[in-house]
Amino acid sequence: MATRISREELARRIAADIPDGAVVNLGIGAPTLVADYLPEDREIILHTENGMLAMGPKPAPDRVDPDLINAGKQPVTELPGAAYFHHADSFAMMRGGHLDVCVLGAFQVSQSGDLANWSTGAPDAIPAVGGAMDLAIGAKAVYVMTDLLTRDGTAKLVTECSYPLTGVGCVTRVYTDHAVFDVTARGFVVTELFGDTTLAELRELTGLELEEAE
Amino acid sequence: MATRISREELARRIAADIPDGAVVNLGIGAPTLVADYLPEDREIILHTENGMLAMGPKPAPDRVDPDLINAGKQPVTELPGAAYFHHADSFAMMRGGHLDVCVLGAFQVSQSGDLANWSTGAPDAIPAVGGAMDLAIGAKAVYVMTDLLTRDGTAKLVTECSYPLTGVGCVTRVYTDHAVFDVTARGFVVTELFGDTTLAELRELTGLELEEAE
Amino acid sequence: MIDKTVADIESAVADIPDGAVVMIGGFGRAGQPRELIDALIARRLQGLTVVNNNAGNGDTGLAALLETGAVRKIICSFPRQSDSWVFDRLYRAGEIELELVPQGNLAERIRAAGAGIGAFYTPTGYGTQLAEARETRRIDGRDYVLEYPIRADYALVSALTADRWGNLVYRKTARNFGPLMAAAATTTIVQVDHIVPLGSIDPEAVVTPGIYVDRVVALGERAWLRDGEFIGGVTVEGAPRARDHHDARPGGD
Amino acid sequence: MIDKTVADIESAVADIPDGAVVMIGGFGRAGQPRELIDALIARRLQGLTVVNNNAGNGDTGLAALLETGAVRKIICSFPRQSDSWVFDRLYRAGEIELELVPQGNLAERIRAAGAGIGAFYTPTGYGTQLAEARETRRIDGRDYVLEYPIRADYALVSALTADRWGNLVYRKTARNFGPLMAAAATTTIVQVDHIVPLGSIDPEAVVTPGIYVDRVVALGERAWLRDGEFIGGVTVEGAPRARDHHDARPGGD
Repeated sequence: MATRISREELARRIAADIPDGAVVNLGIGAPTLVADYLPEDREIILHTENGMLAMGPKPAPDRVDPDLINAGKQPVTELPGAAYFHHADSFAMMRGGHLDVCVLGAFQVSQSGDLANWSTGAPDAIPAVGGAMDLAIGAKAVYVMTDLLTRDGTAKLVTECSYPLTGVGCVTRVYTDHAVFDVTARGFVVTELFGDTTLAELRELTGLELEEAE
Repeated sequence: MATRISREELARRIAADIPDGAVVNLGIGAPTLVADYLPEDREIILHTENGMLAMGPKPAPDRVDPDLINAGKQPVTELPGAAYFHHADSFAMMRGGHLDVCVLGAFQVSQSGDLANWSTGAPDAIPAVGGAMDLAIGAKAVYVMTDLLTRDGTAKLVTECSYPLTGVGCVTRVYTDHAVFDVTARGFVVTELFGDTTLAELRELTGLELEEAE
Repeated sequence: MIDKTVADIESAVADIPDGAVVMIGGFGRAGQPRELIDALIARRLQGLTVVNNNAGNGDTGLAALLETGAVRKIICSFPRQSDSWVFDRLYRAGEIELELVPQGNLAERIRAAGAGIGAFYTPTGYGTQLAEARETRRIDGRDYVLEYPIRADYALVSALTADRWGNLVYRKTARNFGPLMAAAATTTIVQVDHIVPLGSIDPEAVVTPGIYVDRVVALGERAWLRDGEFIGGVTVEGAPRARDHHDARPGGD
Repeated sequence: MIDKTVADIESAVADIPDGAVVMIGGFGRAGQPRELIDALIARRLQGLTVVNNNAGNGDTGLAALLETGAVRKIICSFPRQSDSWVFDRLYRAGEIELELVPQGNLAERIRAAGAGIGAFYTPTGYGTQLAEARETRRIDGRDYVLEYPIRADYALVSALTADRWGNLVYRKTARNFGPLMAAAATTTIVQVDHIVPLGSIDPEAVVTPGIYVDRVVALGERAWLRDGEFIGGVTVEGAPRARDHHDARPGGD
């Protein structure tokens, strides 16, 4: 089995790709880890879809402010240069293509860049979508952060999503614990292999005809 | 010829119909006169479509502020309780039906409440519409302030407008120098006659089957 | 004279009838009109349609309203949460109807209602289950879904400060849906910490102009503020914080 | 580090090419980016499309830009004014194309461009000449016209204050189209009185977040302000006011 990298290492890897000056939305869950690894020499502005730019880290326990939370409803802080706005303005910012990067989790990503991350389609599940569909179609670059495989070993990179879609053809790049994949007109292109992972292994794990970056 | 009332008297008459607490937009031209006659015991909030509520009267000459103007691009002042907003918010306020009253001038008003006030349709005229169409369809009550007749004696109240329309079926009431007319499902209903004007005279001047209010 | 001040929270909601469509502001605890919701619960209404981002958390606020059986239908983007057990039970029992809307479309549909927009084409949700029954259109090479306004009879909103005209300012991310819902409802009822004299709110900083507000009720400063300054000492839910070891000081209370 | 400050106004507009679509903020003198327009004039460009509420007044600003023949087409709501003689002449000579848009639809179309809305149904203009070639639809008993976004390559905006991230506050009715155009253009260039240190602008009062702004250039305080306070003494066009008899005081200057 190929060497995998930890979730923290993956967060650091993604953070390294976010350029100075970028405006970024980090989705709920694992993607929020990316905030901890943003290079200190870069000024990166975090957006939270509940209405804020320049969100800062979580506060000290005695400085929790119920009026200052992120999209995951966790307490956060305000950095110099912050701005507040209402939900319509916040989602206009997303939908209008003004965010540079968003990082999202995924159940599945298809080779044409379709994303499924909001519902497993289980008949008894209670649905909930939040801002996932807006994030998926809104940012200039949509990065997915995910394990390559589910717990039962099924690949999350697929020919076509079987789970309900979040967005069509919207994913730019997929960062997994095994490798980094760009979504291109020719399908997934492997741009980086972690540890001793090989292209052949990835092909076997996913069953996809993966190309290697030139 | 029937007794007419002056433009100032007409402005006073319209002002008397604006209730305490109303939010009002006064169109460019004669309607701005209404502001001078608003009853002092009523709190009436003036909206200007270039982005302000609680617009005050014109400033002293040495207090003219180029950043504080009305829709006619004249200097105005700010009253306590004022708010500023951008053009999309301002016209959303109008289009969304949040203004209580607007007062507009007219070239023609039809018996079904169509308004023509932005263009005479002359082939060599340079067109300009501004916010007239938004005001016409936006306010809860649309009052027209106009002379009953043009300078050449043609009635401005008509069966059907011959000039290009500003809005369809949008006028609530027409205040003229001869009489006040409500626009109803049965056409114009005369609710008030000024001076010694008679209904018969109005019928003759307009050529319309005017009803009298019960 | 215009005075939208209402003396007490009960009278603020006294006329909401059975079957009303009620927008409730807030995202998490931030901007949630907790006291207005409690007053609404006390009305023991039936058949309400509620518009909110979520479908209630824990056993308070919107969840408590659902628990009373007052709500026939909820329009929201994110009902399922770790502590949405009240909604979960009602939904599984078929006792509440759900209209699930992507969060940005929810916000824009509420905005459209206030702004007099009849419908709009949005890219959000195109090609997904949530757009299945909807019209679509390709415009300039991009695919869009047609969405319609969401209007309400009443909006319950929480803001920081109001004046007697109903001009409002909010505080930080508590702004969220308040300005949108205030414009989309026939009657907008707002709870605030303080009502200040007319002219005290900077006209450049008014977020919701009073034209959108019908009633304001002042409830006093919330626990995490003192004289308008943030003092902390509460949980993210606004409850007094249980002290941990780091806070224990000799002689401290 | 993010620093959108541009040292001089000439470099701020140096890359605008022939044929660009340029939004220009302002309604009357208020919010008009006069110095940016002058810098644009100095570029001697050709074939521009300009989006503004008007089509120029007198012989300065936008009118002066038109006079140079740089503008192929103008999209606006109110071209004809008592002092729009430059536009009037060009229009009558067939030297400039006009797209006339009702003012609210102009604002909403610009807003739609920034907000990623593909098109929207507006009641404004229904049944009029200005909607003649457009799709219509009856929704809930009301008639609407379908309108599309207006996007631009560049926006020239005037605000009061910026920080190095491009967060902006405006002053009074000078706000008008600025926030909308900033969001609707690929590149937004802003002139301000002052650039203040990051963190100096109240986050509750930011009107245009820096995400919409690419360049800011500080020009110093305008004549009617001193240290941020209004001092008057100018005409509505911002020119020094000619003194009249009432101002004459013994010994006054």
